[in-house]
Amino acid sequence: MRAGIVVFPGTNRERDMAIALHRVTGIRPMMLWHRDTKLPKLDLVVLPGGFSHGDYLRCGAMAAHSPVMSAVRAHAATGGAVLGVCNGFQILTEAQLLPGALLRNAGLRFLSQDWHLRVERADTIFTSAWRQGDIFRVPLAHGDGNYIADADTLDRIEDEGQVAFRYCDAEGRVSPETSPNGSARSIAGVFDRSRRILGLMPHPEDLVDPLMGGTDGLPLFKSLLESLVS
Amino acid sequence: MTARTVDAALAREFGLSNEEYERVLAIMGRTPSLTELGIFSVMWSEHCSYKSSRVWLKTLPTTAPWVIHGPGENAGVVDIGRGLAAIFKMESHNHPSFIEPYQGAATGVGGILRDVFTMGARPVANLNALRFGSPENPVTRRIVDGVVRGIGGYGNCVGVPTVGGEINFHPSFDGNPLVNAMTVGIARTDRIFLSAAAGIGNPVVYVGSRTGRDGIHGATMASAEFGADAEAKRPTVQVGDPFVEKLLIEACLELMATDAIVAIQDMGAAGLTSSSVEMAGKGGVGIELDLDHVPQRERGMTAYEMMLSESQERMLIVIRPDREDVARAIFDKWELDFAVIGHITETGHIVVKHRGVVEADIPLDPLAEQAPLYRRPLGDRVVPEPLGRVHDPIGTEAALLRLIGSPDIASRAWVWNQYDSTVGGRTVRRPGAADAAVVVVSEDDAGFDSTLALALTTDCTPRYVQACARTGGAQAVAEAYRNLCAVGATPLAVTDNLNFGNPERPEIMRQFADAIEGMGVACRALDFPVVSGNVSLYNETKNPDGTTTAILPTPAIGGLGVLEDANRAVGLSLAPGLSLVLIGE
Amino acid sequence: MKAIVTVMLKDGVLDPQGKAIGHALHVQGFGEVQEVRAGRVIELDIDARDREAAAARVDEMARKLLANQVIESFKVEIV
Amino acid sequence: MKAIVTVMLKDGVLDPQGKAIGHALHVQGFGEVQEVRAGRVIELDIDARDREAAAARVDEMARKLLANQVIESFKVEIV
Ligand SMILES: Nc1ncnc2c1ncn2[C@@H]1O[C@H](COP(=O)(O)OP(=O)(O)O)[C@@H](O)[C@H]1O
Repeated sequence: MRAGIVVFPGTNRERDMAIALHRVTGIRPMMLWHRDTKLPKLDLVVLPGGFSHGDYLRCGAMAAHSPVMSAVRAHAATGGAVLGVCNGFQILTEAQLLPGALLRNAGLRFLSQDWHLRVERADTIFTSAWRQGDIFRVPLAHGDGNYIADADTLDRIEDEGQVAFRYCDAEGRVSPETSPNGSARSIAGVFDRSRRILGLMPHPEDLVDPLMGGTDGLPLFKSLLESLVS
Repeated sequence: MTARTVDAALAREFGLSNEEYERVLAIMGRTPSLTELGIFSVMWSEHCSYKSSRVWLKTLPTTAPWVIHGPGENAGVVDIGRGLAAIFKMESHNHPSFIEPYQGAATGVGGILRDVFTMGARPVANLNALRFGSPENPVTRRIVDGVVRGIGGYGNCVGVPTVGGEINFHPSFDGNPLVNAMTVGIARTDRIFLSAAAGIGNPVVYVGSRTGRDGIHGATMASAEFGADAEAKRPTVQVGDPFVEKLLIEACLELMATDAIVAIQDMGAAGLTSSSVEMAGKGGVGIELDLDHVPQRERGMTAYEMMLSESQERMLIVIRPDREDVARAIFDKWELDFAVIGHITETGHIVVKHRGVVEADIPLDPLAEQAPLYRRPLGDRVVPEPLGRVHDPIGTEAALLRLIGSPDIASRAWVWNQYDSTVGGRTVRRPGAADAAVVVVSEDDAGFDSTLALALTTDCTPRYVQACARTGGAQAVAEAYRNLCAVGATPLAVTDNLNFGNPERPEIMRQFADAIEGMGVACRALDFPVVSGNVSLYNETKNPDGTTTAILPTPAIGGLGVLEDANRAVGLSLAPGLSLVLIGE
Repeated sequence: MKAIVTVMLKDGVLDPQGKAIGHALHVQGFGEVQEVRAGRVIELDIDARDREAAAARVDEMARKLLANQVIESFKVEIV
Repeated sequence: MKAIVTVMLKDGVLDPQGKAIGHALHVQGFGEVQEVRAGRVIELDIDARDREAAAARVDEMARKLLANQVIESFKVEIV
């Protein structure tokens, strides 16, 4: 699997992402720069977490207009996989590669703590190492993770199976109370229609090593490795 | 402001005593210009000159075989093996955090980060030691909220995990909270950058944000008591831009991987003044600045304003002349201002020009050597009444519940859940997980499989220091040492932040001297040297009746230790079936 | 010329910030406050031939960058 | 009655957000943009006898809660 990580000014979780990818592939992923207009041949492009352009105006808004995003769009259009985590998810929604938007957390505070997610489907390149309904632990670190879309859009993405993960409690129960940030229908991550693009707020890349407290996030990367061998 | 004549009265407004102003006149041999007076006043402020504390700080142990740089540099540097150094320091932003809690705390974090990366280290962890007023005081709630948001807002955005710290509440901090921020970074021992300028003719480069009229006279404000006029001082508040700081970290580290830098220094308190004076002074050279080239945010700034501005996120670098293009290209890439604003001279003077006029010309040696130094009188020890025998009016269980629920002991999760503690992928023990935070570090910043780790903690119990400053000072050091041992680390060194009241009051000076003596005793006994630190005095609040209340004496200790194998780090959570053993007396 | 762009969440989009402000106002004794909405304002100094030209350009800026039309609506004033 | 409170950073106070927005607009080809300042706007529905009474109350709200007068200034309009 050839993976590249896009670095925008203000990106700060590229190292975390590189560690996770390195762990499953044994190879250091390539770092890409926001001004790049052409990408090398890659199986996976990752937009990592951070505060691109300071998160000023709206999180991800300025990064979504970076030169590199045309290349990311082209990569996706030819079936390339794209993963956006946290700020990367925000950028993908701002670029309209994913539906919806991310607003300030309902509690208006930055959230940095572990939470649980439920895997909504296991037949995708991102989730094949899980079983549907699996519960896993994952660190949150965001101030703007409140997923929102109009009711029609929400119904549509539910119908088309574009919900990837939902926030839940340790037993897998989903209710408004199990959503840490107010997200509509407890949505923590969504696919595009092709399910080759995934965006999610939490940080599976920060839980891939027993030393760091667990390996709950590893299946995401194992799934990608299995699906994208080249 | 330019219309004011410079005289002893103006000097007093700038915080210089009559004797100090006499000394300025003697050094200059003439009446100084406004800009020159400004430079003297900030360089001779308590904040920059340590005039009341220096004689006592000198008594602390600062050496050990593993100490690479002790006090005197931007931060302390210790050897942690495998060719790596840990670079760390703690610094206060107490007064600004009272005036504007969010920005005060945020810019405090920004400032200490710069002290560490200016030496070539990538920051890998932040900690903060906080003291607030009584929880019942409505003002406290606003200050706590702002400070916590500010620390998170800045640290989370720059992408340095906040991994530890401490919080206490006491009414003596009602009008004067303490915000002490600590940063720890990692560098290769053969790539540590210092601030001593060298090379006659070498260009002096300004990078980072533009200069505005922020925080003019912040350094002297940090050295003054707070009274009713605190309100009037408000326009000096600086606003931080963590995004620019993040770019500055990346750009500086990228430049540091080349051979372009001769010397580098962040612009901290009193910005251009202290950075240029210190760089030239340490290098034994002169420096000439042409302020016309300083990137400016506002129109019509005077030399005085530019020299005293405390605009954030700026650095001063002396570079090799043949590397100017390399350096410029790196800062262009990161979209930061880059300007050659002067050069190194052999005059031994700082010369400041603006619009073709020499606005300041001061000999550096006397500015440093004749800086005031006070051995302030020590008063009697003021000892609180002993508590007496403890009675048990409510029963053990109720007492336990009350203790657990008290603000000083209750869970701090509501605070650290707002701090990103995992960014960077290095955090092995997060806040609340162990007696000290643990972060892994590696030979090369991208090294992913390292198990070498640092243990980090901050400690102080102001109540103990008030009861007996000597024992309390020693206890704070011992507690930091124990917390490092408790996670399985070998303690190496400490940084400190000495927060006290008005040193001109003999009983406060006594507290200060006793606390340092206690710290020194403990540091020597434990082979745990002090390698960096900061002093914050005049932490007092004026009461409506004209009296002042000093804070509880708070010598905050930041401890650093090393673990060869992070897998062996010990945490707090007990697994079922284990035995509990009490050791010690 | 100076342009003011006001960006608000669309009607129907939940506004946690507005709600929190409303709540805080009530707590402080401003019981007469009903609905509260929070938004953003961006003031721009811009070079333009005339007001119409300015308005057209600023409208374009708002569409492209200043507002996210999935959730936000905006208003441009030239002053 | 409806009140609009606009809160801006005081002149001279660094506005990182405005700076970043200005930069982004330049990069996107809006070179005619000069200074950009970013602020907040809060719209309130409020019960009040008349416009004067409303303005006085909202002014009080702004002073107490909506603006941080250490670094921000505000403006109240009743519409
Ligand atoms: N309490 C202290 N103990 C040990 N060293 C100290 C103490 N306070 C200050 N120092 C040292 O004095 C030097 C100057 O400190 P300071 O003025 O705070 O640095 P900066 O120029 O970064 O603001 C630093 O090297 C610092 O480590």
